Amino acid sequence: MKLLKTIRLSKENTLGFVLLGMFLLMALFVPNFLSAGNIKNMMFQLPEFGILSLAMMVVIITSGIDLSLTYRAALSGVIIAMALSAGAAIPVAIMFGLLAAVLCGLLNGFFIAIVGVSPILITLGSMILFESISLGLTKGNSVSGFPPEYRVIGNGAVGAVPISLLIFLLVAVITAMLLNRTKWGRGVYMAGSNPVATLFSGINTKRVLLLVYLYGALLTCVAAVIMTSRYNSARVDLGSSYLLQSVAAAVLGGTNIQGGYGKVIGTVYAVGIFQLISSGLNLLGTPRTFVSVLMGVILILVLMMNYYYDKLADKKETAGAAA
Amino acid sequence: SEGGSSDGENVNETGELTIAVVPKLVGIPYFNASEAGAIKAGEELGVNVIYTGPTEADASQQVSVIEDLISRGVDVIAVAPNDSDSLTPVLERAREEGILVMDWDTPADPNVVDLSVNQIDDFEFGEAMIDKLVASMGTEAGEIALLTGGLSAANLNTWLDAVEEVVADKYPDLTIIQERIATNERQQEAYQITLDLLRANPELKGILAVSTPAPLGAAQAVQERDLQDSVSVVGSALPTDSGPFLEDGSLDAAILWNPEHLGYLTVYLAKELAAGNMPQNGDVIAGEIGPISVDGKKVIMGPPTNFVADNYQDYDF
Amino acid sequence: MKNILKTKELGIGAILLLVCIIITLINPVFLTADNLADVLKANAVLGILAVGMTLIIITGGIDVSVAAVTSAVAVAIGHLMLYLPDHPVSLVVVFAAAVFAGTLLGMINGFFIVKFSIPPIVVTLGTLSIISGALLFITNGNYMSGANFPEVFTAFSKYEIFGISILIYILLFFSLITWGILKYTVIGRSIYAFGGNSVSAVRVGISMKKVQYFIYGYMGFLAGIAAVTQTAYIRAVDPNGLLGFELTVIAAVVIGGASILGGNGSIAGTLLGTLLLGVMQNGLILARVDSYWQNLVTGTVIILAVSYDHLQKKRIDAQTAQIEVK
Amino acid sequence: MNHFLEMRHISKTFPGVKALHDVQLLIKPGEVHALIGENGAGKSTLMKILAGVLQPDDGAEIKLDGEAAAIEKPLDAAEKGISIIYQDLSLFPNLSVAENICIGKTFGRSLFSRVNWKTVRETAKKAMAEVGVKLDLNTPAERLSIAKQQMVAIARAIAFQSKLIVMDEPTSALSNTEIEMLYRIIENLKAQGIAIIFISHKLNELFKVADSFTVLRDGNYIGTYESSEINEDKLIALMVGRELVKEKYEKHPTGDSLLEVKCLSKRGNFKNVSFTLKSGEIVGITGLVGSGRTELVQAVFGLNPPDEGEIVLYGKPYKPVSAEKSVKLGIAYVPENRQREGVVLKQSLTNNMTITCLEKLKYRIGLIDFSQEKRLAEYYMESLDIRPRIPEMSAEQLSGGNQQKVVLAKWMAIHPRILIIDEPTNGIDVGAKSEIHRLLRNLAKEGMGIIMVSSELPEILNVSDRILVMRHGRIHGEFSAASATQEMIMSVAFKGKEDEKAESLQNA
Ligand SMILES: Nc1ncnc2c1ncn2[C@@H]1O[C@H](COP(=O)(O)OP(=O)(O)OP(=O)(O)O)[C@@H](O)[C@H]1O
Ligand SMILES: Nc1ncnc2c1ncn2[C@@H]1O[C@H](COP(=O)(O)OP(=O)(O)OP(=O)(O)O)[C@@H](O)[C@H]1O
Ligand SMILES: [Mg+2]
Ligand SMILES: [Mg+2]
Repeated sequence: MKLLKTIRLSKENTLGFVLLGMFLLMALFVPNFLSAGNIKNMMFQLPEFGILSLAMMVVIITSGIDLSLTYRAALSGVIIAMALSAGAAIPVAIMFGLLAAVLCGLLNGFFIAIVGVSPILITLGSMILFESISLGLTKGNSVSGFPPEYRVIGNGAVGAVPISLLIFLLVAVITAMLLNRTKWGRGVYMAGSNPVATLFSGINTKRVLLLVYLYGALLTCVAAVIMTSRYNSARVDLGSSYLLQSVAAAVLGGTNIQGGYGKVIGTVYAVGIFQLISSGLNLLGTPRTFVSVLMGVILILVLMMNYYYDKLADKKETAGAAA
Repeated sequence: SEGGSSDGENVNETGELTIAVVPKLVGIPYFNASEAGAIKAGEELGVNVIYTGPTEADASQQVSVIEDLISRGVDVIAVAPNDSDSLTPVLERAREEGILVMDWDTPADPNVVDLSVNQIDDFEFGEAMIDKLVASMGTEAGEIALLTGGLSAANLNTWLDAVEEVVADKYPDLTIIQERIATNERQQEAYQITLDLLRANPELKGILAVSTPAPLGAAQAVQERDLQDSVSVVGSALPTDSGPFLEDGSLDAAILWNPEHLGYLTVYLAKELAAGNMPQNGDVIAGEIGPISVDGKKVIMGPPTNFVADNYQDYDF
Repeated sequence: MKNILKTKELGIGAILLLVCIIITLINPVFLTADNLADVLKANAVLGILAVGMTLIIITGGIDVSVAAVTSAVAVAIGHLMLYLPDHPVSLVVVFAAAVFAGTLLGMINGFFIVKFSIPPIVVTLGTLSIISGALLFITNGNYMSGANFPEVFTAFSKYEIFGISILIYILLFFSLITWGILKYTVIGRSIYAFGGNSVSAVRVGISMKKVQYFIYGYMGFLAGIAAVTQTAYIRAVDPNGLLGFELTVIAAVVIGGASILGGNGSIAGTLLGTLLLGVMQNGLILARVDSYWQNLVTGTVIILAVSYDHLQKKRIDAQTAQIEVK
Repeated sequence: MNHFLEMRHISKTFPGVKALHDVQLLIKPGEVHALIGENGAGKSTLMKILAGVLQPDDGAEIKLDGEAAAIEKPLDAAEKGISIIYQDLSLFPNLSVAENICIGKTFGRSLFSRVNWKTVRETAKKAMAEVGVKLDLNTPAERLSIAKQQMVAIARAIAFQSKLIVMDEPTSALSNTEIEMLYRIIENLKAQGIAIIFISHKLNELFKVADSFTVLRDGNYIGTYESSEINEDKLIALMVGRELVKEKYEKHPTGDSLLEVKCLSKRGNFKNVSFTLKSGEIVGITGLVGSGRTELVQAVFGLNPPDEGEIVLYGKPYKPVSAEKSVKLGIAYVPENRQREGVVLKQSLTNNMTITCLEKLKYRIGLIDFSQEKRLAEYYMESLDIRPRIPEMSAEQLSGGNQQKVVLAKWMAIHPRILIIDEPTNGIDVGAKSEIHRLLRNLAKEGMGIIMVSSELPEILNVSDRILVMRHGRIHGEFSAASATQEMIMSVAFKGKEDEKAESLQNA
């Protein structure tokens, strides 16, 4: 039984193999896939989406969902951009952006953690609210005019590795550490599975949840910095197309939509898979609309695979126990 | 259609000139029409045209699309920016890789393009629309409403800025109610909102709607309320879609250029640019496009066309 | 006890009333019959979809593909109508085709949810991605103007009974039917049972599979009806017209008091939720709120409404949990 | 041999566990048959097979009225007149009492058939009348006390016109009067020729109702006995496979006062409650279900802040505002609803056991040290004998007794000075029960102060030093364990009047 357990692949490992397989397939069949340009593109494109997906994952682990994610990132980006174009120093501008993100996080956190309203409802409202604030502040125009040093964050590289990718990796490692190896992280998983029993164990579940939304706010601010720097501007719909994609990445990565389970590495793999599909198909000249179709297919296929895999493993174990 | 893109071959191997035309988004009638023009130009001029763009009018997706095009090693990239600033870094990169960069439909940062193809002069366009509206209303006083596709669409905002400026200077007795009203690029929302507007503002005399679905929705509301005679609607719409509304006067005029021509012109100029030829003022482009005006790097296709009840049938886009 | 049960809808009803009063004070036009009919008509599609979504949310599921399915069906019947003669039977054909196509797509969702026990949100995220991508790929986003639809369809879309649009009757009809299903059929009660305690539901012999096929199929069916309604409302087909609409549909249901965790929800509540959203949109224009800040109001109202509703329920729960102290 | 039900050669294998191994169960019509065994012996699994919820391994043989019967899905069982009242009651919290009674069979076969609300209400009314409790049929089940929910579950079985009703631990949430009431109902059913399978861990009660016993141990069939030919001690020996030594409780000296509660009140919960707890003392709180005991101890633990009154903790005034604060001050609370409030079912045993003491497991830079954590988990699994001893296993795979030990382990890990434990042995088998009792006594001996809420009088009398009896939110009596008897406690709990009994049931 123990042996079987070690042989049995975790969801995350399966996904890792899918990622690897797709990479090999694309390397073989997609022209220019291994070109320096394409590799570079993928490394530059992945971080912002990756960070947003991790932020979404943390919320999903608590059995919530954050529909305000991308609009919060946009608002934070708009604030940073406005501060920068008003001549603020880069760290000061980022602090303003962080402050905005944290205030948004507090708003969500207050109603979700303290008042106790369900996350989907509150973030649905705050999504509309944040969008409106960005819109009102910018009158719909994009805000730009950054010092050149600021653009280094999203466009610069250390050797061949983009700074933004390093930031993403750092965020991933820190998130994994926080989730796995701190009291808060344990609280996130426990409260995600059973908030009552967790509260009864002396964990301040309200604080845990509030911190989840604040941490999400922090991550969106990081993503906002990378995006505004990379795109050299900020506007109300900055990154808005990442909203449902980030949910998809988190669940493809094995995060349980009912809460209580989810691993950073799984989400990272999932983000990688989405990046491969997007870049590979673009290189092939496939119409963009088809990329969306394929992402849907992959999402369902991988979960079907998990289903058959679980069944198979159960059968093996049952057979093992009967013997 | 296949989004106009070429097959999966490595574009460099064909030896042909490859021109990438990137719209703000794929899958809306306006950009479908320009696609048709671009593809047609590609066939006629013997160049390889890739027409691809994001599925949503999202600046970050558009950047990814261009980055991938750089990887594919195209020769020219012509882009209609969703947000000009956000494209600056990636367009700079394209130029570093030796790719010629153009904008079309909506200007990008002038410092990073080799050529800018404009359908029209923005101020002139705004002025043409408000003049037409005032003419249809038959009065220079009263309430008007401005509908827009989206509050954050840069080119729509430029036009409406022009409209507001002209109103302030030329028609001081016009009152614009409620600033700009967003319709989310959807006919249904324009329709619904116009119904509400008509309800809330019985004195409303005119509606100026920019973005292609907005005038249709506004006209539909006017049609439903049978207000063709008391409320004028003018906007930027495609003639074929506008037909039914132009017929009964619920839409007084649609003002637009020919997007197919714009697509054609973009590819044409891209080919010339790649051959090292900058266009000259007054050049007449093959086909029906007519003379263009050129000011430095900036090319203007020509004046807009007014589509009205009498002439809309002459157009097929 | 009965009062307590009713309060579920009362909370949202009170908010709706408050919003209506405020709007009327700012602009009395709001309260005219014509305007109210406009609001209803404009939100018929939202209402129909929200009614279907209510069943799914009662079971604890969710369907984020509704808008895509509706658009797909709308495109399908749009094309179909180009070939249909101008005869009343065409109308029947359109409805039949729409509900067939919708139900089929809904059943596909049901299939993956039932057969592979993939959580509904994941399946429908996938089908959303697939259907909307494919739709854009096929149609290239091109509008279809209603000018080419059979005359009978145009007549239908303009048809009024007692001065009220047929579209409103369609909404009311299917709300009533769905209410009836929920209240008076075994499947309706099974939907509640499933949402309340799915393990027990299996134990008392309710087939989870059938229930899930039914709700997702029925959602598809209503998406078909919604597609016809939408096409009749704008007298055109816009493949992109409902992009992102699923969130509004879900909002209407949950604002209407359905618990996203399942077990609770009602057609009356959902209709009130739909109305609140519709009235807000109408009211913001009537009240001439600055466009840039309109959503600030909408967002704030949603947050306050759901919080108020939540606190209200919590208070009632706390009261009923009290024990008698002597 | 005219058995109503014959189950033979029943085996059931789960991934990693062989839950049943060639088990048999024979039931005569109209008898009350007790099915007993330790936690995890396989009782519930056997019943789930009977109900068609689980399928047995190959080779199983099930006969009803002497004919082979295929029970492939729950509806099959219902059609054949078999009803199961599960441990968790299987009610629908959002549905009304009437519907809860009628859902399933009474509603009709086809999913699209019409629900006749009149029939539903009449059937429900009739069934409730047979149970003998009056309830508003429109109340949603979630608003009922556990006792009433139990009655609804029984009414459902009656409404199904069952020939065999299985009751899986029906008495675990009931107080003594309610249990008496249940026995009366059972007698009634028996008189109508309905057979009953009764699962319980309370052996002494079983002798009052059961005609015969089937004993399971570790998934194996041990034997079937008539109640006349066996006694409690023998049964225990058969169940656990060894003789249990009954320990006599020895009183030991108590120390300083740990906790003083003075005139504590909370609207709608409890009023003017005062008591003290000394180190080394076990204070038992008993009373009827719904008398406010849980609310009281939750108030002390900080989960249910009181309106008025004072608490003195370790000699200092104390305001119980949150569980977090109480835990920091060394108070532990084992809640009554284990699965909902005690363990986190989907998480690993390790996570469950170390959640209270993660600060202690920090490694250099403030991160949790996994190896230390593992050692801690293994230590407590060992010392409390939690089985199976796999720390990575998720808590839902454990039996109730082991789950309770996991909850205890999580509190042992913080070395609390005060332990509050609510219904400590609810649904726990005799073996585990005596282990838990021994553990509680040992903890007290080491100086811990323990507040134990329990509805089980033998437990209260055996384990506590002092006994408080609550009624309607007030403490109405205090006894020393040495001098108290069941009768004395009952009379305080009920005020000794028959009409009050009925009233309290109506309002519980
Ligand atoms: N779904 C399952 N998957 C794996 N193992 C299971 C499952 N259900 C039960 N088991 C295991 O089967 C064995 C028998 O469990 P069962 O619930 O029948 O015991 P029980 O006699 O009812 O115990 P209790 O008195 O605690 O209710 C246990 O070891 C349990 O862990
Ligand atoms: N079926 C139920 N589901 C959820 N909560 C319940 C249920 N029944 C009762 N409660 C809650 O439990 C609390 C009191 O119920 P209970 O009857 O257990 O009182 P108690 O005095 O704590 O009883 P005991 O002393 O036996 O624990 C109340 O808060 C009540 O709302
Ligand atoms: Mg059991
Ligand atoms: Mg209790």
